[in-house]
Amino acid sequence: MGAIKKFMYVNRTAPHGSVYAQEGLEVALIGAAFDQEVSMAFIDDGVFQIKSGQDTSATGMKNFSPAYQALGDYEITRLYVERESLEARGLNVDDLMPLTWEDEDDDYNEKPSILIVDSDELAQIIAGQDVIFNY
Amino acid sequence: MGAIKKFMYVNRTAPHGSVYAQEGLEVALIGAAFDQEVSMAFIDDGVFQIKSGQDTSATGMKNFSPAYQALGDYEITRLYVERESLEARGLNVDDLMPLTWEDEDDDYNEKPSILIVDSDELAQIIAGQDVIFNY
Amino acid sequence: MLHTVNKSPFEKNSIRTCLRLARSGSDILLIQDAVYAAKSGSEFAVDMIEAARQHNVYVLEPDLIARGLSQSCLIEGIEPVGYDAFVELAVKNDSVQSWL
Amino acid sequence: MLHTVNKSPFEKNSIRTCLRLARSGSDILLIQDAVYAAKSGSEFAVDMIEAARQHNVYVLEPDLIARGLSQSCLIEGIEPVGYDAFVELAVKNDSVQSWL
Amino acid sequence: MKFAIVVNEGPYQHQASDTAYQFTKAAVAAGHEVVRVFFYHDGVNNGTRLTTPPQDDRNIVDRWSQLANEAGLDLVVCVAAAQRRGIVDADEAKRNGKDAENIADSFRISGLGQLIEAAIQADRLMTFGD
Amino acid sequence: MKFAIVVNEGPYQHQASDTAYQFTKAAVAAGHEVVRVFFYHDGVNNGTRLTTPPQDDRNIVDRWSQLANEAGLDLVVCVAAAQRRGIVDADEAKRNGKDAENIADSFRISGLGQLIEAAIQADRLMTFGD
Repeated sequence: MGAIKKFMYVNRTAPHGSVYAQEGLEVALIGAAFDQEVSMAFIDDGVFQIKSGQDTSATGMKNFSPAYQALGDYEITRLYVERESLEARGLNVDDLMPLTWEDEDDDYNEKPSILIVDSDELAQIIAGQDVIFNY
Repeated sequence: MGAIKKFMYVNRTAPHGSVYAQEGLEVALIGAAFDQEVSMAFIDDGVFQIKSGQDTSATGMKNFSPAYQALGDYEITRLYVERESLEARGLNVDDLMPLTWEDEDDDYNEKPSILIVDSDELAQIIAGQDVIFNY
Repeated sequence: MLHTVNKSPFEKNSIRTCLRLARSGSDILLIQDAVYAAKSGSEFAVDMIEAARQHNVYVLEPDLIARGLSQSCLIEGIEPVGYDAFVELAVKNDSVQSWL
Repeated sequence: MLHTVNKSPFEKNSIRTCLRLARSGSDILLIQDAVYAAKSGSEFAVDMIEAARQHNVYVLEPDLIARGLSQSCLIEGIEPVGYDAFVELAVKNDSVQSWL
Repeated sequence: MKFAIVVNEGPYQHQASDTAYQFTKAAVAAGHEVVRVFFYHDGVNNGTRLTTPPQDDRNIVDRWSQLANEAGLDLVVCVAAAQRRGIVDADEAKRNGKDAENIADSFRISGLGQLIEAAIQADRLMTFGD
Repeated sequence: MKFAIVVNEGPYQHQASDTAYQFTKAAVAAGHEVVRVFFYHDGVNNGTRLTTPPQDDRNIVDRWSQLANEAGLDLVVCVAAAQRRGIVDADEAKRNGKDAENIADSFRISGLGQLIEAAIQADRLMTFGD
C-alpha cells in the first residue's frame, strides 16, 4: 500500500439511459474513504450527468443526481469538465449543478469543484493519473 | 392469425463484440417455420455480420457465422444490404459470404440471396414491412 | 411508420441512420438518451432542425425532464409527449422501427 | 500510457474521444469491435492513418481474425498483437485508460 | 388494438425495461391488449426473483409481476437466452441438473416461437433495447 | 507485476468478460499476479452457477471458476450491484429473505471497497466493459 495514488473516475455516459453514471458515482463515494488523491472527469455525454434540474419522477426511476452534491463533503473537490464536450452539446457552466466544497484551510469558504478544462489540458491530467476507473 | 405478414429482421450491430447478431440470427431461423414473408436487412455495422472468413478460434468464442449459410435452406432468401453502409466501411459485395438459395421453381438453380440496395430503396422496403425485429 | 430512437446523437450513430432511412413525413419519437438530440444549440441541432422540417418529431417528456431539459430547450417544431401519446403514435402508424 | 478502445468507429464515439485525449506518442490498442478502425479503405481510415503517425497503434489479432479481417487489410503502421503482447503493453505503460 | 412487447436488456443496467414497463402500463390503461411481453437477450434477467434493489429505488422485477397480475399479462422469458444467463424455473433446473431455480412470480420460460407467434397475433411489435 | 481486473458486463451479451478472461489467463501465464477480478454493474451476472450455455459454446462462468482454482484468483462480485440484479450467496439470501441462492464456485460477494483496495494494491487496473 504505502504511497498515495492518483485516482481518476472518468465519466463518459449520460445519466438514466444506463446505470454507469449512477453506479460510477457510488464507486467514487465509497472510494473517498480510502485517502487517495481523487478527481473525476466528465467527458462526452458524461457532462450531462451534472446538468442541473434533473427530475426523474415521471419515469419511475431514481433521481440520483442530488448525490453529486455530496462529493464536496467526501473531499472529492476536483471535477474536470471538458470544454469541447460542453460546447458540442450547446452547454456552458451555468447549465451545470453548482457543485462546491468547503475549504477548511481557508475559513471554510465555499469554492467551486467544477473545473472547465480544454482537451489538451485534460489529456495531460489523465496522463498523470495512477489509476483510472472507466464505465 | 390469417393473412401472411411481412417480417423483417434488421441487423445493425457487428458480430462478436455483442450477442445481438448471434441471437438475432437464432430468431430468424426459428421464425422461418412460421410461414411468413421474411427478409433481413444489414445496415451500419450489421454488414460486418456477413463478412467472409470469420474465425473466432483464438478468442475462445463460438463462430456462429456459418449459420448464415443456412438461411437459404430456411427459405430466407432476401438479404438486403445497404450500399451506403458497405461503402462507408470500405467493403464491397466480394467481401461478403456468398450466400445463396436454390430456386425450386427454376430447376433448383442457385441464386444469390444478397441484394445490395441504396438507402432510398431500403427506406421504401422498410416502410412496407408489417413487423420489424430490432436488436 | 413510427421510428423510435433511444441513443444520444453524440454517442452513437442510431439517429443518423434513422434520418437516412426514414421516409419523408415519418413520425419520429426520441426517447431515453435520444432526447438530447432535441436540444437546441448543440452541434447536432442543424441536422435536427432539418429533420423537424421533413418529419413529425416528438420527444418523450418524462425522459426530457429526467435529464434536466425542458420545453424551452427544444428545437422548434419538436413536440413533447407523454407515455399515452407514445401509445397513440404506435396505434396510429402501421408499424414501428426501433433504432437502438 | 496505454489506451484501449473496444468500439467500432462507425457506431460509437469512443475512438474519436480517445484520439482527442491521448497525448502524442501514446500506445493505443484496438480490441473487440474497435478492430474495424484498423481496416484500410473505410471512411474512418483517414483519421486512423493520421493516428498511426502520432501514436503507436496496435490491434488485437484474435479479435481481428474473428471478424474476417487480416493483416493485409490493415492501415500501414498498425501492428497486430496477441493477448500476451496486450499484457506486455499494460506492463510497459504506467497506467491504462479504457475508452468504452 | 393488440401489442406485443420485446425487452432486450436486463433491469437497472439500461432504461429499456423501464420504458417498456411505462409503455405497457399506458397501453393497458388506454384499453389496449398486450398479448405478450417477451424477454430476450439480457432481457431475461428481468425474470429473476432474487433481486433486492435499494429501498428508495423502483423494484423492476416486482413491478412487472404486479402489472402481469393486474392486467393478465403473459411474461415470457426466452429459454435459449435464459440458459446462457442463468434464469431457471423448476423444469429447467431439473432438465439441466441445477440445484436451484430463480424465476420470478408471473414469469414463464418458453421458446423463441412465442416471440414469433406474438408478432403474428399482435397488431404492433414494440422493441425496447440498448 | 500485480494486476486488478474489472468486468462491467455480463456473460455472452458483450465480449467484455471474454476479453477479461483471455487477458487474465495471459497475465497469469506470463508470471504476473492478478490480485483480484472484480465484477461490477452487469458483470455480477458472471457469478451465477445457473447457466447452461449450448454445448458447442464456451462456458463463461465455469471458465472463470476453473481459472480461479488453478491460479488462486479472488473473484469478487459487488454486493450493491448484485442485489439489483439477483446474484445471491447463502448470507445474502438470509439477509434479504430470499429462498434460493445462485453464486457460482469460487466467486464471493463483497463490497465496493474491495475494488478500491485492489486498485491500491495492484500496479495496473484493467477495465473491460461495453
